[in-house]
Amino acid sequence: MTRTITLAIESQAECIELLSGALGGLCRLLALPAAPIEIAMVEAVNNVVEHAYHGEPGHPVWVEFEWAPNRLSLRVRDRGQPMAPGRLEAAPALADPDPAALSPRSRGLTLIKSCMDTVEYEARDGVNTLSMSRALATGESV
Amino acid sequence: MTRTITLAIESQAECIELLSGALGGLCRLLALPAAPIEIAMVEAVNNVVEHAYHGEPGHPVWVEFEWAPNRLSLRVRDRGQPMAPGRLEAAPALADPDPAALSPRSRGLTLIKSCMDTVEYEARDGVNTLSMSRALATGESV
Amino acid sequence: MILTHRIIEGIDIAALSGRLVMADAPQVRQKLLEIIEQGNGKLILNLAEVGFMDSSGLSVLVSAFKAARAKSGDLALLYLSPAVRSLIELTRLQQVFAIFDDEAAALARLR
Amino acid sequence: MILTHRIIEGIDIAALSGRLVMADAPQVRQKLLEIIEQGNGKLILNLAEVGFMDSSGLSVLVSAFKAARAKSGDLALLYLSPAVRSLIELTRLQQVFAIFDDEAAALARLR
Ligand SMILES: Nc1ncnc2c1ncn2[C@@H]1O[C@H](COP(=O)(O)OP(=O)(O)O)[C@@H](O)[C@H]1O
Ligand SMILES: Nc1ncnc2c1ncn2[C@@H]1O[C@H](COP(=O)(O)OP(=O)(O)O)[C@@H](O)[C@H]1O
Repeated sequence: MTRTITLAIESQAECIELLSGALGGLCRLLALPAAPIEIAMVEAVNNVVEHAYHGEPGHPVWVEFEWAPNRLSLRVRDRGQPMAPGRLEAAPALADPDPAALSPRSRGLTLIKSCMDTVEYEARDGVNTLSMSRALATGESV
Repeated sequence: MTRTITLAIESQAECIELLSGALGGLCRLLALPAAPIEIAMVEAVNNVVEHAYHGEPGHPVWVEFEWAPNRLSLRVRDRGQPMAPGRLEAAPALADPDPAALSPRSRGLTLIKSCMDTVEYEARDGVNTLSMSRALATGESV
Repeated sequence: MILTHRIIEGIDIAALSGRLVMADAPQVRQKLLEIIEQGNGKLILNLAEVGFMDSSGLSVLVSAFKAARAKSGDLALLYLSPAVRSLIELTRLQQVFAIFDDEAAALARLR
Repeated sequence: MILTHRIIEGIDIAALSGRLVMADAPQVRQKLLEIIEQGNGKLILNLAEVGFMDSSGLSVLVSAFKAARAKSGDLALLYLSPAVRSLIELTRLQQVFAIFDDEAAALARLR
């Protein structure tokens, strides 16, 4: 059986913590690996607040959490400016850092891709959706 | 500063647990007294599923969680059949049970009223809202 | 919700584990009533592993209590988890239910 | 996010506690850059009490690292919490940052 809960906040950095709290409780309840799931969600929501809404508060951010015994799916939705086509695909895989050319930025999409098994993006009818999923070993626990 | 997160499920008994999981994580994050808050929310949502929607799945249930340093407010919303006027007020206070006339039912509203400081109900424009709040001792913890 | 059941000297001992809430209450109620029906109406219910209980869960306990009494038996609650204890105390049902922290004492009561 | 700061033998020791995330990153970055600016560019950052960190938090560490190096100093990370350790290892930044589980060793490195 699949079960779904949707979490919604306004686009404010201070509210992202509430999403983390709720997600942490869900991971605990369902014995999911909380660390990579929280990273993926927080990075996706950070991007919505920062890029889709340009740091403007008061806009909606939704996180749909869908649990099936063998798969967790997260869908992060916004009504802001869509991500440029190809941007997600262009995000590099994790690689050894170059100490001489360390950038303080641009790890969000890369982290999301490394924490989840599938990552897709769709902009449609004014709603943008980043869909991520991760296979769960049956009985996988924290 | 006030911060708000909204949790939404469909009207299915099996999904209420997800609300509990998310609420538990929020209580942990904010060091709130989880037990009475969870009881109040679960009883309110049970009532929506059972009475407002008559056990029919597929209808929306929202829980708005609003945290201020000195007060937690929960608003449980539905689009189902409203509660009869005066029903909330008529719910008895907690009292010693009579072993000879024990009813297996009708403790929901009474529990909500005993776990929260204020409880109000409003049916307006097709949306019903049970609003509850509880004062928080600053620094009150589990 | 997991229910395990054994019988000692004609007394039923059932243990619940998980969340005893609206989604699970009908099934658990039915199982407990079956146990009471098929046995002597003497039931010990171990609640140590019940992490959360709502008023539907309470109503299951009340149903089992009434069914046991109707058969001239009784219900004894054993090892309340903190969540269960606080709900039972909130509703003052400790005035009605016999509650034990020791299986031997619960057995002695029902023998 | 709480930041505490002390100085031992000209080496700055700052400890963070809480969640190092986007909401807090600008403030923490500024504080750390001030400490580096006003000191010798030798900074030990204690992360034992950082319960969660995202890429904004990582970028604060990178900024502090670069500022310290620019002053011919260095950054040493001390006591990574599990969440911080797993993020740093995921991004392989343990190849860049000096990481210690012992304050004396971190001090020796920066002295
Ligand atoms: N949700 C989004 N909406 C719009 N643009 C986005 C979104 N997510 C990412 N982007 C774009 O992709 C770029 C790379 O994102 P990311 O890897 O997270 O690094 P950073 O956020 O540090 O720039 C961003 O700079 C932004 O231009
Ligand atoms: N959210 C609701 N919507 C419609 N009716 C409600 C709602 N909550 C409670 N009621 C009505 O109030 C009555 C008492 O509720 P409650 O005290 O929770 O006990 P119970 O649910 O066991 O009947 C219910 O039987 C129902 O008729």
